[in-house]
Amino acid sequence: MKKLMNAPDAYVDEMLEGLCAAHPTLVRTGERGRVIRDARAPKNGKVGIVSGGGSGHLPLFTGYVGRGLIDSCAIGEVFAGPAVGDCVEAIKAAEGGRGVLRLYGNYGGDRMNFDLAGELVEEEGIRTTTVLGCDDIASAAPEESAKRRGVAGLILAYKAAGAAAEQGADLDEVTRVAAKAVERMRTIGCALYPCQVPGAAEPTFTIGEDEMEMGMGIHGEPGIWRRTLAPADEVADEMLERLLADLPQAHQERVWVLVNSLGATSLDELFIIYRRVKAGLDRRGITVLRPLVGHYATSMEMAGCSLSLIGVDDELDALLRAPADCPFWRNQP
Amino acid sequence: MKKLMNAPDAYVDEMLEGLCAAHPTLVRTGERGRVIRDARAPKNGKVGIVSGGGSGHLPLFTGYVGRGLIDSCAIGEVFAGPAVGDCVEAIKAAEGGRGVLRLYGNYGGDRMNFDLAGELVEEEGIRTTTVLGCDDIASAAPEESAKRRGVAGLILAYKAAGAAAEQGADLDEVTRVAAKAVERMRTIGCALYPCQVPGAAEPTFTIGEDEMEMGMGIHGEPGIWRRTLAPADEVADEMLERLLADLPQAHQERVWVLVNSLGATSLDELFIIYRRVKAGLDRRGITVLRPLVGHYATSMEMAGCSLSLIGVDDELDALLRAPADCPFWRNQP
Amino acid sequence: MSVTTTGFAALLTRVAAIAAEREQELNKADGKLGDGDTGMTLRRVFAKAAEAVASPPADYGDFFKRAGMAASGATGSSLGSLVAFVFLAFGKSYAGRTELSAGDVAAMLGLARETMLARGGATLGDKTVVDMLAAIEEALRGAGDFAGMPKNALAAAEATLDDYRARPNRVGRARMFADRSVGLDDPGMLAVALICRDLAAPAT
Amino acid sequence: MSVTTTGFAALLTRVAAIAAEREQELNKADGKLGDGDTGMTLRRVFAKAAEAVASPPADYGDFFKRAGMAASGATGSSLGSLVAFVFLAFGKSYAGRTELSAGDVAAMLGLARETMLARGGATLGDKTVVDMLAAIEEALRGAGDFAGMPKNALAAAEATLDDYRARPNRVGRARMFADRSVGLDDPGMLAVALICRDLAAPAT
Ligand SMILES: Nc1ncnc2c1ncn2[C@@H]1O[C@H](COP(=O)(O)OP(=O)(O)O)[C@@H](O)[C@H]1O
Ligand SMILES: Nc1ncnc2c1ncn2[C@@H]1O[C@H](COP(=O)(O)OP(=O)(O)O)[C@@H](O)[C@H]1O
Ligand SMILES: [Mg+2]
Ligand SMILES: [Mg+2]
Ligand SMILES: [Mg+2]
Ligand SMILES: [Mg+2]
Repeated sequence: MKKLMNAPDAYVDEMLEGLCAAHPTLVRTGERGRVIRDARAPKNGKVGIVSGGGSGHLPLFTGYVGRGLIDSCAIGEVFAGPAVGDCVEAIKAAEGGRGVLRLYGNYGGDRMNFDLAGELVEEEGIRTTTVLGCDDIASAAPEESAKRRGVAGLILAYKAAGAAAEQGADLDEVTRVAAKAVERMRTIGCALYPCQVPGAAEPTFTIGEDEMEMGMGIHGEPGIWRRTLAPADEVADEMLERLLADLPQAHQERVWVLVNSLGATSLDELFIIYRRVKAGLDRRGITVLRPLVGHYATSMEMAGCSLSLIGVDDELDALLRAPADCPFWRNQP
Repeated sequence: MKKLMNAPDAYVDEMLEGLCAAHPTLVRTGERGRVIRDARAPKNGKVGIVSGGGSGHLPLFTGYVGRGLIDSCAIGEVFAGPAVGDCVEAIKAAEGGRGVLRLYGNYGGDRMNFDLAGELVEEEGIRTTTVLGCDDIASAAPEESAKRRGVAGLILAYKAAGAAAEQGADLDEVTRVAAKAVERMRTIGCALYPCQVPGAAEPTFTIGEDEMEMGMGIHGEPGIWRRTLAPADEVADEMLERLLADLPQAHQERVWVLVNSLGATSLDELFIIYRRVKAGLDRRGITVLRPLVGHYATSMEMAGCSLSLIGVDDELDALLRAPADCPFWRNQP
Repeated sequence: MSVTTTGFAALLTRVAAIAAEREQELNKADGKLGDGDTGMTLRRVFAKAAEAVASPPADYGDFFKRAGMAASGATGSSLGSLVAFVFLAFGKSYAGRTELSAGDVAAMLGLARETMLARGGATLGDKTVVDMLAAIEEALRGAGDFAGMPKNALAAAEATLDDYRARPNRVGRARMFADRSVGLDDPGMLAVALICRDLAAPAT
Repeated sequence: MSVTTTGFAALLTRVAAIAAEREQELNKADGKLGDGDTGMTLRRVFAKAAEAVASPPADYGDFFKRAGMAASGATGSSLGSLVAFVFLAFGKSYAGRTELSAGDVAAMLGLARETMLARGGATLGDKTVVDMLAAIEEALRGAGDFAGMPKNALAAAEATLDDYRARPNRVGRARMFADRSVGLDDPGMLAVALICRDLAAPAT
């Protein structure tokens, strides 16, 4: 797979250098330059929110560092978790004296490193809590929902928790809001073409010229089925049905919808999918409060899309609408 | 090439349906539903700005319909110009009593249809002017720069002219601003993988598994050279050199930079390119006032990127910074 | 000898069928120089135009206006738009007429030429569809009946193709690499020649 | 019989070389169950760790802390992180020591096991690298000198691989399709077995 890149080992650092050069509100820090913090962080008297994970998912994670969202990120190699030392520095960058929420996707490496980092900073008197994004319904059965991987829906948890922190909530309250957002969030992805990790000899997975995979994860984790490419409407219907079968009925009254490109898939296709999803929700009497359609959490040049639903109440809806400003998401005041 | 779509003939209409469902400020109108206007247009007493062209370039053109940008668009099939009737309706949708600027890319079909439409509305007493985007330096020699095709740089002309119109300028003034922006804008693209028009049996062009093409147009128009894929830094250097060789020295003091994905190319890669472009401009003592890095004008799932420079003075810089709000670009007030 | 709009509608249906059959060949010719859509464009334009006058109004003004509006809605490509503009120009010129005679044909071709030059901005000799229409106009000027037309038009068309093949394209996408266009037929010219060939074929 | 940090540094260099040689094989094993990066992870982790102690400090506390910090900066993958955590735990436990004897080995493996279980959240029997370390710990318990260790460790490792092959994976990515993991070696277990094999080889 062809990419516009230089040496594979320089990929992440050059990307971060360009990202921060293009977005002056992002500051690159940390011993290895793998920590990105908001230029205004830490904000005194505000609960901090730290996130992070492997590279290759832009705008996630770094693109959501900003006012009313997250304060800092620890970044690993492509598709590999961040190092402990970077997690420690990212937490410190977010600490404004009221503690830090660690809010990131549920992956083994990420968890081990953020957990150890949490213990290390605790010794220095920084209080931390953890909420894990685990919205990918294809990655574990409903009974094991805590084992699910975190995918695109994480950004809605950033938004809700970020707004609460910005409004002055304390660490427990910010943590409660993040957990509530995660609990009401469901995502499913489908893939058409793979991506390739810089330096790897082969794409992350292979998929036949006329095939697609339903439920595939953002690193190419196997999904629910692999079959001949179906029309967009069928794909949209199945994704929506699977999400609604998983989301408790009580959270199906009003939703925010996120139709996300995995990378190569065009806005054209996303809108064709959204059109059908909207019709399906309308038919079921579910109110779409606000749709987000675009590139929010990608896997480099992977083709496909993910659909996320979050069932909101007045509190969550207000937090999601609250002002925010980061390189890839801006709500107006 | 696999896509998430239904019947090819429904591609454009379903895309527009989803687009407008997701973005309530966009209203779909016109006899065939191929006109998109801002919900607040026409604005009484404001000069209107109309654009349009073929589908397949989202966010261009429809994504820039909004306050401080363009008022309406006429949309054709994928990579084919809009029909005369739709151009007429789009012009009327933009007319707020002070005339309408027709601002679109320099392509034969688009021009013929917008020209005829201009004559038809003139009969109804609507005054119109024309400015054509012609920023693609690979599409004609400098002596024939008026024959060049319009590509990604068009959005900066939208922004400047849109701000002028919003500030109450008259038609001649808005036209002057648009022409000034176009005159100071240069773009070059390079492609790694092709895209495929829905319903076509083959991709728009073919390109070897280890090749790239410098200067390729947004429909796969042949460029300057086709060679083995080069490292990102070499590609960035050549693109920048070619643009600077073409842009008059007088406009090389301060620039806005646009690094645009042609579709499949990831933000990672765009930032790697931007990093090098920024270094090249710094080295030459050229000030980057603001960079835009992302998906602004695509060719569906084509892989590659384009680089645009616009040499600004205080007037253009202020207009580009002025408040604006459309689905895919928002400057804060 | 003259034709009513019913006869002309039948001709349009015939041309639409030819365009559909020749689609791939024309796309291929355009693919060498441009974006490979000339065949698709013409198939859609003529199909829409023929469909729009399937129950033809008697007046040629209405007839061509309807065909033109339908053609114009079918495509915004260069050639498609030019064809639509020609129909619309016919609509203005032939309003009030219910019959067209052989003597009108050269004048119609002349109006098509003028319309295309005015709208497209090309000049004669640029190696476009207009040069082809001009050559056929020349060949049919003064003809008294329809009978020999397809054959004469075809002869002129083939001579014109041969004539222009060695010359470079000077408009549209092909202009950008005029050198590579030497030795190739312009897709718009080729389209007209193929239509003439297929219209002439059964008469042979 | 005991080793100073110089000897341990040489062992690490040796393991780093083995990890580099076995990279593709391990990536392939992980590719069947996970994301295909186990080989790359271990190559990077051991290379960084070995490099960090190329001029070894005499104190094992400093020695392992340095190796652990370097390993931890090299990767955030599960196995890589676990290895780094083990080094860091060694650094705490062996601070002040300048020599390690054969009698320490089983205790070190025990500490590795505990650290990995505490940090990774798996339990014994889940078919992970921890089950492999536990089996080798068992085999080496009570050993009085280093001489027989590679051979004994290898025997235990191969028996353990055989033992677990027919069982399903219960953690990490492989958990999601536990059925498909039956019949396959866990890449983390395989990595340890291959290291034992290559360490034992010259001794045979
Ligand atoms: N400006 C023009 N004037 C006259 N004929 C033109 C012009 N532009 C294109 N053509 C004719 O149209 C043909 C191309 O048609 P088509 O492929 O449908 O259009 P497009 O270039 O928009 O894809 C050319 O071969 C040429 O004969
Ligand atoms: N939570 C865990 N506890 C113990 N061992 C684990 C755990 N997660 C992964 N492993 C071990 O690590 C191996 C995978 O390593 P690697 O491929 O480097 O990590 P990743 O899964 O992050 O890509 C597995 O085969 C398993 O032996
Ligand atoms: Mg064409
Ligand atoms: Mg075309
Ligand atoms: Mg792995
Ligand atoms: Mg991994």
